[in-house]
Amino acid sequence: MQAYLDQLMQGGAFAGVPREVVYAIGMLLAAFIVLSAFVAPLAGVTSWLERRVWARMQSRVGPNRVGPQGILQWLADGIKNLLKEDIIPTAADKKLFSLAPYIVFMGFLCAFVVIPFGGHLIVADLNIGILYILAVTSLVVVGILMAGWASNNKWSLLGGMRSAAQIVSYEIPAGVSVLMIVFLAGTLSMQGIIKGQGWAPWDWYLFHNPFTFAGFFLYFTAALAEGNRTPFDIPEAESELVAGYVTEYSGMRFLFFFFAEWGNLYVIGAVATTLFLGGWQVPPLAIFENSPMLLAVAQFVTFFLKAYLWVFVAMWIRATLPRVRVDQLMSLCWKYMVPLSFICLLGTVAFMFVPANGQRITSAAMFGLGVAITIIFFLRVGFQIRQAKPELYFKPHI
Amino acid sequence: MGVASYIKDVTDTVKSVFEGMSITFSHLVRRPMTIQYPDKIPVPIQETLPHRYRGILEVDLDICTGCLACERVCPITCITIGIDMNKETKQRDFSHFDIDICKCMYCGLCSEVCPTGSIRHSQEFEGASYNPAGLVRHFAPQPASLYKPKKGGETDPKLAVKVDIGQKYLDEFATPDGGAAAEEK
Amino acid sequence: MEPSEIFARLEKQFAGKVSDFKGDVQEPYFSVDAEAILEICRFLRDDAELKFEILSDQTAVDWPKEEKIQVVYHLYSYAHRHQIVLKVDLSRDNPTIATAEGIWKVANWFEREIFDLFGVIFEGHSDLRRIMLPEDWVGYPLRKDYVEQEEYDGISTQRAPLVDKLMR
Amino acid sequence: MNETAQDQDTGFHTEDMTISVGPQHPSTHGVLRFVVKTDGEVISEAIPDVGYLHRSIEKIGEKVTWHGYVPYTDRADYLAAMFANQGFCMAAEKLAATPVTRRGEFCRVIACELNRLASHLISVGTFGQDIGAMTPFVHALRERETINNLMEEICGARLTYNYIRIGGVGYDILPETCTRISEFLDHFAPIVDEFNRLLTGNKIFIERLAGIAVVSKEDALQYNLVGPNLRGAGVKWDIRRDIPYSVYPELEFEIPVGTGHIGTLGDSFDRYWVRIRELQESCKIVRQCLKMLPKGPAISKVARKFKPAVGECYVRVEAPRGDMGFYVISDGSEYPYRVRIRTGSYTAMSIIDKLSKGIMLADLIVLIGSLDVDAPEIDR
Repeated sequence: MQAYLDQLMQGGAFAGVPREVVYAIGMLLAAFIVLSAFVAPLAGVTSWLERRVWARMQSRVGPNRVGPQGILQWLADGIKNLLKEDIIPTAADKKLFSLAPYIVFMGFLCAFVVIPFGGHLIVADLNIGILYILAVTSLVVVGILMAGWASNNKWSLLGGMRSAAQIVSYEIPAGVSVLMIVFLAGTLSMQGIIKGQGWAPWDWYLFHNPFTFAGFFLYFTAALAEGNRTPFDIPEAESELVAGYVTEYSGMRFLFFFFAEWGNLYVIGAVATTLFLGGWQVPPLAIFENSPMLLAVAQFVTFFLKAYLWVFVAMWIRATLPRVRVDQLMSLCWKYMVPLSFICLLGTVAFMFVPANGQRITSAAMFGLGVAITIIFFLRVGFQIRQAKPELYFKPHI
Repeated sequence: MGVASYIKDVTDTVKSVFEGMSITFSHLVRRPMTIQYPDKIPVPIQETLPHRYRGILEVDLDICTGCLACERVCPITCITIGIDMNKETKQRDFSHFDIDICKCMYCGLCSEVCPTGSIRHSQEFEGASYNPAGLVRHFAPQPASLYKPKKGGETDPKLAVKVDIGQKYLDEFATPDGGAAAEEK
Repeated sequence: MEPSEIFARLEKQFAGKVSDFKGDVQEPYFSVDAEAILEICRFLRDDAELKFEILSDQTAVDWPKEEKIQVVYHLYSYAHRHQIVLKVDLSRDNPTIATAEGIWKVANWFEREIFDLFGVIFEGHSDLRRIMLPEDWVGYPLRKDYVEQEEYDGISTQRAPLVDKLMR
Repeated sequence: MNETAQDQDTGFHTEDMTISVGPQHPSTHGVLRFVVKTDGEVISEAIPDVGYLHRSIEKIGEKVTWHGYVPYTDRADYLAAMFANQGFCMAAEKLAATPVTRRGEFCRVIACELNRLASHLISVGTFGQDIGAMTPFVHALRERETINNLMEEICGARLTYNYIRIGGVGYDILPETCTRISEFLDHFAPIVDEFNRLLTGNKIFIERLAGIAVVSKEDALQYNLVGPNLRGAGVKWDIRRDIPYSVYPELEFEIPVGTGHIGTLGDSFDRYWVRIRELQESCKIVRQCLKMLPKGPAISKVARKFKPAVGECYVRVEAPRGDMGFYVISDGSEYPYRVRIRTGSYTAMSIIDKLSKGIMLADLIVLIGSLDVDAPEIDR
């Protein structure tokens, strides 16, 4: 980004304008483009897709009226929310109340800075990239706590408190799982981590050894908890806390929280992809060699699909699982996930001393295990369909 | 907490989540149960309702004998019938026959007692209105004469059709045997 | 145990406090003196041969002609599978009776409902508030001579009929 | 204000928080309200506040005719209207010594058990939803919807049936409806298994339910819990078997009782599990009835001006929420003198105050769901 601006300025553009101003305006412009062209549609489409997927899993149809298959539903919802009255309760702390959604939003948006969409498609490849992500996503908790407190509502307060406890606790298993990969890759940079892996599944850190395999699921679970997703959606648990910390919000401010939640899902998927699933790595085909443009597109598509797969999994989990209780959430974290993640960390460290040949065999074996689990899963799906006797599916009058 | 129960907890969780997720995934490829309402079905929704469906009440005043059985049996008193003596024809006329759909609880008692099947539940169910008064159905907007059943069947072809419809309704809906007794004969 | 035997047993134990046994009806019942209701209930529950551990239902009936409100106890025993009905007559002007809450805890809510809808005062009840109706409601609706108040909190309790009055 | 020893240790001053749960709260099915005093998430007291749905059904009973009251009983518990119909009609028949035709009895049992299926489905479904599992809820409601369709075919209404009348049933069950019912049962049995695999077997679900809000046998008797709540506490008591009515003695079915195989005897899971097994038992009963359905009229001759003899009676039926008692007094006139409906949810609601002490806010939702309290039935 900076390099591109430098190039422009050398070419004589923006004569007489201070360099810093150009940078600032350039960054703002870039941020605006990223926000409006990528993040907003992404979060929106995710919200639509979640409703569709959810509906199908519940034998329903889901929103299918606005646009083809209802894909523009999110636009309609957004406009509706924009036009709604913006209510700030009289007894609320007005400044904090208005500020909270933006802090939550910022927390998730800042993560996009270091997400490597492709070999060169990254806003800034910080050398502490993954640490930066862990840091800025924790900002969300400040916003949620602020929302819960400022609403001056008991439900909101309970939701905010739950959220604080939850996010802070689950930072630990998530962080330890990340550390595992950092040890293997020897770098904190996102691009560095991706370059440490290969395009083929057996070169991914996911299948590097049994501990990273388990570590991946630990990371994903912890990330779900940090993202306030079912089964860990206790801060907004609608059947207990009405709507948790968003109880008093309405209109656009309300939307911002959910914007952040759905956008966050993609961040979770992207980080998981970067750390465990080989990121944007594509097979070294001949057609990519002469065409950097094609390569960039292929890398972007690969990364996007891999990341979106985990967004889908998160939706799917939400459709399946009940919610845990707040004390169970804590015991799950401290009694199960923290010890297990440390075991995985130690195991990974120990594994680094295994000779290269042994590592390769393990990778192949783990890849085989992964494939086997997938096959078993689909066999089980077939079993479920047969078991429910679709030929007896009861037809209503229509 | 022993190690065994610790491991069992973990494996139980993983297993049950796996099982649950396979079920929800299998629903992705199954047919959804819901239908698009109100469009996207081949026939009007009213035609898909079962015959006994108790929708909004309708009255065929041409075959109403004015026996007031429905008015008396209505537990919620939503039916009011007025019968006046017409001075010119020396016959009794309906002055009004109103049903307050607001109050009606669709219990079906009135259509069961009707001797001719004149008051009956239609298949209609969409009764939204902007004010309660709009939900009062006036079945006798102008005075109308009472129907007198003739011995040996109805001779007027127009009325005969209506009498048949009423009788059919009585046979299929209002008779408690639902036609089973007739079947036995 | 047959209802008549139960009555005979009670008559022996509490002479003069139980009366009017009716055995030839659907659910045999007898009357109990209002003062003795607690000890009789406790005896019915604790006696090994009777063992009425269940208060199936407790309600009241208003009899304005006889100038009384009758509190009715339906007792059942899961152990012996027999049932009995107790009736206590109270005056309509000042219906007061001791609470059975200490014997069957479920009586707490049953009695609240009776208090709410009939105005029977249960002495010693831990939480005698209205349960169905608002706290500031006037009157006891299930009494036969109850007339609904015309408005409540400025809202009319009547709705103008949309169709003309009946002409029977 | 609740000062604990801990307060004095730390010097912090803490107060209990009072929260009003309901009447508009997502998981107080219908309109219940609890005034909850909590210390953080832990409830120190939850005081139930009912009456938001009071429709004075008992008073209406004194103003309408015997026939005309039947549709009102539908509204006493609109999730299980058939049982209120049956209870009142049985009481009226008992007072007037009206016989019920045999086909009518079988039609009643078929309709009632289908209604029990529908009611239990909504109970276990919303229970799942309260705990956060949305999919089982929709699956349960999907099946309930088909039952509603069947009910529509049987009697023309989906919720407030007015099907059971004094002397029998209002409409005969047609042969094609019988076929559809048995088709539905074939379809339904594997769905219950799938529901169990999806929700009941789930570890999170079990953890949420096991050992929560334990009702001991003594408490269950003291508070007169009935139906699945009583059976969940380990008391084998079912009106259909122990005070038989209708044609239940001729039918074969099990009475599921809580076992405490997960957690403690009488906990939320036991109550839930009893309901799930009752689903299967009800299927069995309907299948038997469809086989045994005799020919003949569905209703006996009953006078339009129904005037039972002077007297009173108390009739119990086993509704989905337990023993539903009808205490009906007749003074020989066209109108009942007094109708008292004693419902299972009312007593179940009264125990919540006791059970809620010391549990967490999220468990209160589990408690309400597992007792299956139903606002219309409480308030009547």
